[in-house]
Amino acid sequence: MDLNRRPRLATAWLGGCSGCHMSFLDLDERLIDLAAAADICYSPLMDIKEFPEAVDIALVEGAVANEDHLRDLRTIRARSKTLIAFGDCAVTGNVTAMRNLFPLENILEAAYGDPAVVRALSAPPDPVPRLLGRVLRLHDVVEVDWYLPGCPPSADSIFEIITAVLAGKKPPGGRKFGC
Amino acid sequence: MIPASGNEDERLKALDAVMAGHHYSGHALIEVLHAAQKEWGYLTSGLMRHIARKLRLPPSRVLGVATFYHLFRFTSPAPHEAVVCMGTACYVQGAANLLDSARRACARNGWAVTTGRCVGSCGLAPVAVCDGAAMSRATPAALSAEMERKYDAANPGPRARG
Amino acid sequence: MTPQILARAREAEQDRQSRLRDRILCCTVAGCLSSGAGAVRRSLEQEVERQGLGGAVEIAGTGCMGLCGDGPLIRSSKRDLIYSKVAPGHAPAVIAGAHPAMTADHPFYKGQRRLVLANSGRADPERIRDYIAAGGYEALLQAVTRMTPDEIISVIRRSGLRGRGGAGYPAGLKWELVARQKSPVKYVVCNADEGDPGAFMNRSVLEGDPHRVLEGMVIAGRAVGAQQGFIYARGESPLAIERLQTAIGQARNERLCGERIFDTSFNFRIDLRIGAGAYVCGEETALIASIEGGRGQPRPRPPYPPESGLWGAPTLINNVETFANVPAIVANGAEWFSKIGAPASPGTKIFALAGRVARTGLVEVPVGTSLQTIIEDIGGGVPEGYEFKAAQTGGPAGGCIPASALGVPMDYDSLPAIGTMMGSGGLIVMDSSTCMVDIARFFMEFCMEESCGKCVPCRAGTVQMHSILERITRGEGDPRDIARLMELADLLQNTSACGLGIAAPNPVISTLRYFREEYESHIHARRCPAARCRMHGEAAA
Amino acid sequence: MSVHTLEIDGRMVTALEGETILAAAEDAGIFIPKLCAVEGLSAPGACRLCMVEIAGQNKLRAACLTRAAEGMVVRTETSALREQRKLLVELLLAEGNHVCSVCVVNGYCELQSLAAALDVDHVRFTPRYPARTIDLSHERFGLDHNRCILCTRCVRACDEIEGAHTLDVAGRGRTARIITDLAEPWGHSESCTGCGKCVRTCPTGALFLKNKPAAEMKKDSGFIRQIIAARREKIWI
Repeated sequence: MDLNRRPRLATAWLGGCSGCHMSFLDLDERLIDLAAAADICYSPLMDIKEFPEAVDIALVEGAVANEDHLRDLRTIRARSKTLIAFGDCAVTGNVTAMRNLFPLENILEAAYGDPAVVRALSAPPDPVPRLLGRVLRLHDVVEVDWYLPGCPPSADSIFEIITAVLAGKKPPGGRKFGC
Repeated sequence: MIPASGNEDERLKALDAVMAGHHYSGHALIEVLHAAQKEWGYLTSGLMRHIARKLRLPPSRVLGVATFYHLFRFTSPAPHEAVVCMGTACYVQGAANLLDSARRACARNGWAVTTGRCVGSCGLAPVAVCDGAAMSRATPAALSAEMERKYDAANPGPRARG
Repeated sequence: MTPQILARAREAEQDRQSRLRDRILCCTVAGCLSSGAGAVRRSLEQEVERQGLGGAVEIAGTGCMGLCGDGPLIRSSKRDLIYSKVAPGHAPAVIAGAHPAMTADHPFYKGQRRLVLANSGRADPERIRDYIAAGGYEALLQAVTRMTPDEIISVIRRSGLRGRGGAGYPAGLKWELVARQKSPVKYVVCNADEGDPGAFMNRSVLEGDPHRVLEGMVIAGRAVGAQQGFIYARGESPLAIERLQTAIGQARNERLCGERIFDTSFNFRIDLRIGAGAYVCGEETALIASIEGGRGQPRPRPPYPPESGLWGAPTLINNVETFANVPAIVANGAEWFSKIGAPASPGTKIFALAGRVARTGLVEVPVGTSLQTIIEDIGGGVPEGYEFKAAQTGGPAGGCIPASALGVPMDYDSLPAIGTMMGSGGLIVMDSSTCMVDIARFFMEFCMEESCGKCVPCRAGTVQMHSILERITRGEGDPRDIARLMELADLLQNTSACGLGIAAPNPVISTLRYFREEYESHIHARRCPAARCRMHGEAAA
Repeated sequence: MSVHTLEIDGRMVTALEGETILAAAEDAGIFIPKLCAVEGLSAPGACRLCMVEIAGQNKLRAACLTRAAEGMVVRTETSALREQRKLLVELLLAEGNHVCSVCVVNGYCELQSLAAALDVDHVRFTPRYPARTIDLSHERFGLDHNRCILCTRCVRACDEIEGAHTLDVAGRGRTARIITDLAEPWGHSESCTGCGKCVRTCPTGALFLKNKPAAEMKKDSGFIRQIIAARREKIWI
């Protein structure tokens, strides 16, 4: 890590419920410590459109469910030194991937009940992203450096993994799937 | 395979004779299932319940055993059956293409296409068995033609070609 | 049956056959039957009748003469000639001896030594008299009336016979283990569940010479002190089952099995058990579970079957070819047998030679014959325009032998040293048109379908290995896939509960050892060197 | 009854004649991972998690099936064994449809806690997403095949303890599944006594009590030991 600048931390949100980010906010007063130790340069909680370059640590919540996620995840990977799969959806697919048990068309039909909508969604108009046939985990698409399971991961475990990676150490193990 | 003829009572009698021959021992379950399938062509829940009672076995055990083995079937057999041998020798000689074409052909005319493990004719690979008759050094075209021919022979009269 | 009656029956049948002008034997085994041997036999019978040769020329069935690829095969006993590719229209010429024929110095037969298949092509498997005329049941007579159980076991031990089922465990040791058990009830089981796809050795022996197997089993029963034998046959081989049923009935009628064999107090009953399609039942504890009427799931070992097998009783399990070797060993002695083949694995081995080779069929050679001799001299090499790539032995549990190892002697020790195994005798030749990754995928699919599902590494591990291999052959492989395959291979070998799971990774390990570049080409260049695999995005061939 | 002394992970441990390595280790407070073995039921040796190294033997042995012997030196925890166990757990997680966050036994699941104990924080293999069914026909119990790992504890408890043999395994390999009677809906079962032993001994959320909140879905196979003690040794409390 470049010692001349504060490490840059980003969090991103793909196909998930944002519960992991809520848990992130549960860091409460530790957020202040974190802001001191790292420059939180991008997050869905902030008003920045583009994922920045030269990120040191990226926490990515959610699974890869559509073409936007696919593109965004590849960008995040290219621009981040360390990528952490943040929470069960990112790590296992979790609830987001439960639709993999059924063909996509059946899911859409059940959701919208209108064949016209289902047809439209197979080649949706801009800016609606096309859904992938199958929901993917982050590591199905890109190289992932660390995994933080949990639905959501506890604030403690989030703090621990960030501080460990910032310190260049191996994060603690023994984390559970689920809650 | 067409189930043996005869009425229900006669079949049951034949099955009971097989069970009696094995002294109604649970050890004979597989033999008894073979005998039942020979009589009826496939195994129904009713048959398996009957066997379970007679051999004094839990029903779940009877179904557990029956479903463990490939040869037992639980639905009535299709009128025509083609088996493409998927033994190594046949595979190396192109059985996968044979299977593809048989599956396409079967979509057109009531055949059930299954795969077999090795019919003992590796020297004549690839082999397919149509309604019990083996075809050696089979080609996709020859197999589809044979399936059409057998279908037409069994279903005389005009029909729409698919 | 008494010793005198056996001798008289033998002489009478030999005499009868010698007085015939000719005895024409038609192959009645699966291979030739599928190329029309049934119709040929009927036309020969009609021709004999038409020419009024009823008492002079006899048409009979016989076992496999080997060259299945050139079937139907017919043999004239008097002329000692084999006719190949015979059609029904050839009947008059065959009877007249005017049909073109092969002789014993045909390259296919030259390198062979037919002990187990001695009667195949010479005797009718459906007639016990034929077997007796060929000296059958003489060994049993000796074993029952002139030898003690210890003496029989000593002969088998000294002969060096190794189990022909795959691993080559010394038969004598196994027999001794069972004989030593103090138990009033013991069993002898013949494992005829030949499930290896691409192997039909056992099936041909059962279809072509069933009495040889029965005789071997009864001798084993006498040696180990068992009164009951079971043959576990494949439900998929109806002809073998039919022949066995006929043979058992005949032997029982002649008091060669059943009660008071040769008028002694020795009883040995043989029953047939018919499998219902499960490769895993070739594993001996699974086979036991299946004979007992259960799901064919392997049981934990120890205890091993010689101590606790069928219904907890000591049980001797050997395969068809092992039992088929026994009568000749007992009749001719251990020394005679131990001089055939390789010193550490004497005798012969039957291979089902198939795949990309000119002459395909059943081949019996002295153990230790080189692979090259089998493929090139006996088999006539790979088809023109192609290049030998590998031979696969041992089926889904085995591995491949690359061109650089063509000189390997086919025996129980040399093959494991190069990463494969003898197996039950499947020998598939592959050439430049065969993709080795696809072959690995093919065998993994087989193991996945045949896994009993009890233990996790085999049930779930084969699924994952198969999915990785499938991905590679689709051209969607990941650079980490080879490492993942090896990691899973290691897991299956170390933790699977039975031989199926332990051996399932073998074809992958073996093809990775010799043909790693084919995997790499699929993964990195998205190209199948054999042009076999349909790569992602490529148009259908 | 004779007693053997053996060494497990460097500790001297005693075992009764006939006792398995697994039982001897557990008596001594040494935890060997397992999902199929339950004290009091026959051991199928199915999950292969309890494989251990025994000095002088070149093959690994399942601790649940191997009898402890005098002088045996056993290692239950080496890095190689740990890696194997992780792989086995990953295989199980990829095989079924295990979604902890929506599972009734979330927090009490043996597979979930074993994954955490072994540091399985992700699964490298491709999830299979098999199409499996849920049987809710029984008035009190549910059977969710998506979460079943085929440990067969339920089958053995039903047969060996309750004696009903309602449950068994049908099919084989990847299509193997738990059935009730002739694979009819559980609620129609003629042989089921409704005792619930299967549910209590199930290590995952495959068998569960209906209309119970997740927080009360705690399971415990200890009752089997209790029943055995009562039956064989007439010890009730």
